[in-house]
Amino acid sequence: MSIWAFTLIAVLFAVGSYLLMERSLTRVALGVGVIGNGVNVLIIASGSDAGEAPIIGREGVLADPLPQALVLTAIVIGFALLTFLMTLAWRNWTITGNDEVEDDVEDRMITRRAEQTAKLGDEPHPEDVQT
Amino acid sequence: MVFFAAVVAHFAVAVLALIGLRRRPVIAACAGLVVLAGTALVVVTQAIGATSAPRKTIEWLPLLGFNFTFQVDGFAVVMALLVSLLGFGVLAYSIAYFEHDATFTRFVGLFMAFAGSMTGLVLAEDLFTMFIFWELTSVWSFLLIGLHDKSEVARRSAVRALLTTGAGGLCMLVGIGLLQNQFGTTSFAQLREAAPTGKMASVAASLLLLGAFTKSAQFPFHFWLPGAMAAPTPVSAYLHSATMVKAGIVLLARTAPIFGDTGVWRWWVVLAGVITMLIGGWRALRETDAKLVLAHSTVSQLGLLTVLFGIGSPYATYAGVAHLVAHAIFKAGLFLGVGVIDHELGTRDVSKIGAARRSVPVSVVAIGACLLSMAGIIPLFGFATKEKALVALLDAEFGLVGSIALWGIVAGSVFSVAYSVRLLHALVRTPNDSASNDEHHAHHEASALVRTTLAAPVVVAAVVSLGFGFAASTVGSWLVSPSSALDVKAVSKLALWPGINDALLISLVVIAIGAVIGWKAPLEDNSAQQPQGERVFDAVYDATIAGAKRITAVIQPGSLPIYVGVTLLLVSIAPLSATFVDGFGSLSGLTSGTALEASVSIIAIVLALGVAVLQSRFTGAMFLGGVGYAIAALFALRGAPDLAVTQLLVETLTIVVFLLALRAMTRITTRPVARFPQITRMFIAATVGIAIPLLALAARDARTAPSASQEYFARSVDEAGGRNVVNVILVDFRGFDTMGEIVVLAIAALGVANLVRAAEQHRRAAISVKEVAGS
Amino acid sequence: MKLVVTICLGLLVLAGALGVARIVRRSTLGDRAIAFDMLTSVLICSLLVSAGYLRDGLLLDLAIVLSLLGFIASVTIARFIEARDGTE
Amino acid sequence: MIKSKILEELIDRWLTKVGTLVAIFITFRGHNAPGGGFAGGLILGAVFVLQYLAGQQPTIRRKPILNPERLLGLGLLLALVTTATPLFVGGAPLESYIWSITLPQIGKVKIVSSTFFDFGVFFVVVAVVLMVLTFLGTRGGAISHEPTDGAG
Amino acid sequence: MSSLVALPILIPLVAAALMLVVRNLFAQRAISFVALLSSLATATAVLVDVWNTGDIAVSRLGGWPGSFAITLVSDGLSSVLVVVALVVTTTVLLFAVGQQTPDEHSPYYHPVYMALVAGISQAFLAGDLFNLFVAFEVLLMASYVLLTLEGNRAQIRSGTTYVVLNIIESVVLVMAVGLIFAATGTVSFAELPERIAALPDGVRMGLHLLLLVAFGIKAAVFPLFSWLPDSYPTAPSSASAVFAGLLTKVGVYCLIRVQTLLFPGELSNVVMIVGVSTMAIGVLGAISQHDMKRILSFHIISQIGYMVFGLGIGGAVAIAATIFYLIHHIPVKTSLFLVEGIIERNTGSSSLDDVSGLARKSPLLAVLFLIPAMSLAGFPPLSGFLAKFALVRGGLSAEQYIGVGVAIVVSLLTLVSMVKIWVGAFWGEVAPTSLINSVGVLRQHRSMATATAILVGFTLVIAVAAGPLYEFASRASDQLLNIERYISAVRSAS
Amino acid sequence: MNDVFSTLRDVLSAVLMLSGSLLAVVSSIGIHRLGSTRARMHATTKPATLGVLLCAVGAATQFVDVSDIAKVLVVVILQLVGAPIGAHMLGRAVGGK
Repeated sequence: MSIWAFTLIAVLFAVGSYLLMERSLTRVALGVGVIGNGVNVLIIASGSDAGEAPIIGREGVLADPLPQALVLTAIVIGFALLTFLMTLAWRNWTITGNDEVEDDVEDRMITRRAEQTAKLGDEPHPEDVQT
Repeated sequence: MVFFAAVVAHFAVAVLALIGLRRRPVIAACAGLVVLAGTALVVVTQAIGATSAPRKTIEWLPLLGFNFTFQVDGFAVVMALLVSLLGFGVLAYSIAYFEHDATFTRFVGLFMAFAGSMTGLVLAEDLFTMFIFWELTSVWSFLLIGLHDKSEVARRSAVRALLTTGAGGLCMLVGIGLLQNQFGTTSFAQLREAAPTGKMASVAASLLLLGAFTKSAQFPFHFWLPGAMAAPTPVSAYLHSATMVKAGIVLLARTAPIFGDTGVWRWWVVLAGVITMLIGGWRALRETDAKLVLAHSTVSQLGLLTVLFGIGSPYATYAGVAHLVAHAIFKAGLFLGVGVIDHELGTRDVSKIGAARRSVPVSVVAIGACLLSMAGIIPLFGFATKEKALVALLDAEFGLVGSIALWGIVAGSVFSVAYSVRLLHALVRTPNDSASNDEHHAHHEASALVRTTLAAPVVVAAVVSLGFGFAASTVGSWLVSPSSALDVKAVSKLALWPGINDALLISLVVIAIGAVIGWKAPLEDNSAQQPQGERVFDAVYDATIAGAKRITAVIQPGSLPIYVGVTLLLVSIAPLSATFVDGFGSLSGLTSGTALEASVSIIAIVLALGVAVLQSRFTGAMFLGGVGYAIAALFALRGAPDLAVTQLLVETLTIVVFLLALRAMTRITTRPVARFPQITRMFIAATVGIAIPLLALAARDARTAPSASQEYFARSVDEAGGRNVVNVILVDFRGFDTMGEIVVLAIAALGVANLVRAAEQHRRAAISVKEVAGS
Repeated sequence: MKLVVTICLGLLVLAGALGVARIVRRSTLGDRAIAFDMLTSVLICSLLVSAGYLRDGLLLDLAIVLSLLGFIASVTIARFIEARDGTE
Repeated sequence: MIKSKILEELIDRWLTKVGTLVAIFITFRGHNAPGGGFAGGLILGAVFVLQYLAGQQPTIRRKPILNPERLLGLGLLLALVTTATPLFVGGAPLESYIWSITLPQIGKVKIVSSTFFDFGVFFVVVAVVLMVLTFLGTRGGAISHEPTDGAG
Repeated sequence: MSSLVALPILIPLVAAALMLVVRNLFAQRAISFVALLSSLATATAVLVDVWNTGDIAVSRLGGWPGSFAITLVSDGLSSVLVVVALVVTTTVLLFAVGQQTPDEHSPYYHPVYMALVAGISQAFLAGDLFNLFVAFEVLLMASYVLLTLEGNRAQIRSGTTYVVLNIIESVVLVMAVGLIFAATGTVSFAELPERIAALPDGVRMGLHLLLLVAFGIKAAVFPLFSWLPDSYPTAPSSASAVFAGLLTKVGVYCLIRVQTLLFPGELSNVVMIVGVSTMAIGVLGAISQHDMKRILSFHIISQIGYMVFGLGIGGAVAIAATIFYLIHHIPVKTSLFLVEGIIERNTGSSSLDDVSGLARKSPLLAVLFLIPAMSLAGFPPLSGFLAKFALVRGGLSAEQYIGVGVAIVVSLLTLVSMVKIWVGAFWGEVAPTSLINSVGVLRQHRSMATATAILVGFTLVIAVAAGPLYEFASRASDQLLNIERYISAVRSAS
Repeated sequence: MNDVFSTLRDVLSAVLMLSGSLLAVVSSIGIHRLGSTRARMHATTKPATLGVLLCAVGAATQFVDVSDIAKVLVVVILQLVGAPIGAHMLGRAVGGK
């Protein structure tokens, strides 16, 4: 693996991770795209040495075709995922007017209750008492 | 086999009652009566005919040693008879009791299921078999306590009972597991032979005790039993005085010979039993609800039984068996009697039940007899058994534990005399306000048949108590076989008049003191508050829920970015740990690469950073496309033209998809929402970015075996008919991957179509709503 | 011939770098689109040059695909600009 | 969207035709040189994208493709049938057979059964692109201008 | 037999493709049932064969010898899981059809559902790491669509969480597969064990951890489970039933493969700790909730913890217990979700605040809930008890007392939450707000009830037939631990 | 004869390629130096397209295989057809800015 591939993988993964932690779904989708590219480069760079295209009859050392086949599958699957994710973002926009992920309502409720009970000094929320 | 069929018959009736005969519960009840009587008959005939105890094993899960083993030994016979005969009485009684109650169907079904489980439990010759029926009785008891589920008290009590016994059951389960693990068996007989000793055995024994204590409502788990009185009277009479609570006692009786000498056992049992006896007795003196008085008295009597079986000497075992029988009879009579009064007067308040004398004199007399038996007054059966208990403890030589047991029982007996006398007092006293009773009486005109049916079992219980008292020696001889089934040496006899001895003197003193206390004890004490045990239970319950909420609130904040962050952090831990194990040696494997590769990589890096930095969504998509193009170039440079072509096409289509989705989103309202802290994000991103290429490098260095592609090269042209190995892999060698891949692609397209359709439909719905509102 | 190709590729890399600079620099979407367009041209050129030098037909396939896609990308961007401006 | 007649002609006459030819070519020779069903399908897809972006209904030989779902199903079926057929003749799923046929003028042609699988892939890819264009593009574009409330 | 192995994947896929062409709803239903039942028949045939002969059935795709091409491998564990999965999916389909809600009328429901089934079968049968990844993608993509089938606000929100985290899972998985290939030069299960064993410690550990994380996300173990309770409750109930019953189990299945075949016995302490904390955290989550679906969702996590714990203990006994647990849990959990679905269909809510008094309204429904609920809580003589006890024994014999202790406490808390549902929804006054009409809950939705009853009956069958089933599980577990056998079966099969 | 021919061919293609590359550089300078988006568009798309064409012809001279030359031809056609479409739409989108 060359130092360039190494750096490229590092940057793609870092940028991808960074974007994945966004609230905006579009940005998350961008993150998926970037990190997906990172994975593809990763597999090619670590899975085979550079060489000639693996077509029998060509001269020189042929590159390993298996990682290429794997990555090809991965690329197409990545496209499918990205397409669906973007449609999700679009649908989210038609509902809320933005593409940001909201927090889960029920979880928030539990958090709030937990905070309340903490304040009241271990008195449980009336709803939580067994009936 | 016949008795197994009998057990099954119970369940069959239960199913019948719950499903087939929902509209005709009385018929189901009659079927139940037949089954109960039949069971009693079967058990007796099996026991009489056989020279050795009949035994039956049904294999279930032999690999884990889960088998049903039943054995009809003497003790099992007595217990099974108690279960089915008392069941018969209570079920007969309930037909009248539930005359106008819609829950009768459910009652009959659950009752029969319970009776079947209980029969199975007492016939079990194997800890495991016992456990199965044990837990089943917990479930039926839960459902029966909550029979009138509209009452909150009933629901709460049911939950408390279930959770307490359930917790005990789980402890027991672990105990069984330990024993089985250690000794490879759960059979009582085989365990006795194995004579378990050592730490593991005492842990197992303690765990089994926890099970027994919760089931038999021993301190500190005594609280659930009085609460269970929320159930209808037949349920209380049967489950919570006569049978289910005896399950723990049965377990003690069965296991005492195994663990009696494992150190902790006797201490545990005696202390718990004595404390329970005293607490139960004390509370029985203070309650104003007659049923609760009885409930607490049950707790107290169970304490006595626990001590007797726990001490484990032959005499004590014999006395325990005898008192078990006596208690079952008089307590069932008492509960049913209180039920009669309740049915008659509409109240169970001890200060008011005196009025029952006039309306149901026969029942009241019968109740009185049962009370005397409970107090241990000659000539009732209770006297004989309690005497035997005292004698047994006086004889036993167990040092300090023995003395504690003895004086504990003496103190407990004082209480039992006292609360019995208190109830007697309540019955003979004329209440102050008879007016309200008359009024109640007026609209509660039960038919003669119903009244007779209700009274009959009470009278029978009283008569039996009396009859057994007079025939103590005969009954005593019957009990030899049961107790010797537990302990071969436990051979003794009962007598109505034992002669003057220490025990009798103690009894006399006890009766005297108890009678005075009981007669003086106030009937209108209204200091009733929620018992300590229940409060502790509720506090523990609430604290658990509150704690769980607090933990859940931290762990499940509902925010996607946080979930992603946690996941990514974990993803980076893997490669980093690998690097720390192997060191950074593989870094030396980095090559400098060609200039072309370098320039393409740099372009890709710059564009990728641009995606992160730029805020505009579409520009981001464009940059992403740029990154993709550059990577396509990289693929081309590395000898992957197929990949490069596909990458180019896919990246372009990706941009198009972004366009299609984003062109609508040009007007975006961004709300101020809590975001993930920037610095944390950067940290996580950097960790991932460093960790993963390091692992890739190490993985690449580690390769020793050749790639599977050799085979592909070798077979591609001749056998698969293609020169482009990548394509041959895709459509032939690994065509199935491609198959899956196009399926993924197809479903994604369907998903897109589906979401758009959904949007269209919602919009149409919104428009039509608007139109309706407008017109 | 090798020298010529090296010079050509050097020139093309220079052009590419300038294009990337234009894209990365704070600029309007339209400018970026133009630069993008130009970058594809540069890529096609380099592919053609290397293909000619190596006499490798495979690279020509890439060039075909790229020349088909190059303007799809710019058309896409154009449509986006229209959509955005249309709603504002 | 394209107002210019000449450009429309250009797209119709040249791009669509050349693009389709390239796509078919790439698909066919995939077994021996870079290409195959994926690349071919994506190229044809790209042509449709171009038609769509130019404001036209995606067409082949002036016939619009109205039901991409059906095409999707047929493509999948083709691939699946190729996969499953060997099972009926006692082979393993996906097992490939090579037939040599002598055609007049062209000479000996090797036909590999897995080529049909590749055609299936080709159709699926084309259909997917068309579906995205129809749904997210045309139909999605029609309702996306003002956000509706999610109720309903 | 080996020719039948691939059919549970191919038949549903063909059905899905056909249904894209045939858009008529009734035709779709018919095709779905025919496809599922015929898949079930073939899967059962394979199972019976594997059971009788004790062999491993191998299907070589493309007919290539050796292990360089893709193989489908049906050993004891795989074959039984495929059958269970098909039973569950078939009954759930019956439920969905009987539901009479618009979501099933979507022209995409049936094809996508079929693809989901195919993906699940493929995941169980894959004999190749990359093919496993593809199978995952198929089932995940299908689950994305099913989860957002109605496309309403709640589904989009929760769908987003689900999709994003599962995409991350896919990324991690494909990365792990790529790196494993980089390190070993193969992705076939039959070649990997030997080559992985030859790797240096650090690389082995890194790759192992990556796989654990990837499958851990799918299996929803602590601390990677958060997506599950946020997403399952909003899905259409027929979808969430399958998800709850099956999808996480696919993750567990993969973890079993990783721990027994690829990295046998390595990092078992980590796995055990994860298992124990998963069961504890999951159940704590469950008892804090106030909505049936959410309670049940958290229970999935908690129960997964049990299985992972068993896997962490390792050894034939514990793994047999884990397999048995897996088999028992799939129908139990699914039937609970189906019951919940019926409740929601009738009352319009799954919150315990809105639903009550159901036992009075529909005793049969109460029974249908009570049996799996008690099974989940580990009450004898139901299957859950056997599974739990088998695990406890495994833990005790491995002297994992802390784990066993936690398992017991968790069991009690499971009971607490099941009782909470029972008390809240089935007891009490009939809630005035509920939409239940006087006709009765089940009479209206006969096929929903039938489907649920079939599954509940299936759980009972598991309990009754526990003896032979457990024997099978323990044989499957021996098979799992005998790696050489697997390798030679794949390499040499014709 | 052959040698002369091949030298001539090499020279021809070298010239074509070099000028094509130079045009690419020119256009890349153009996008930096010119004032308005519109001007930049005009100034860059034309030389870039021409550059591609020159390179294509230059490369084509090196091939003997018909199919390879056909591929180059396809590139040329696509450039000729595509460039105006792209330029047109972009021009409209950018408008008068």
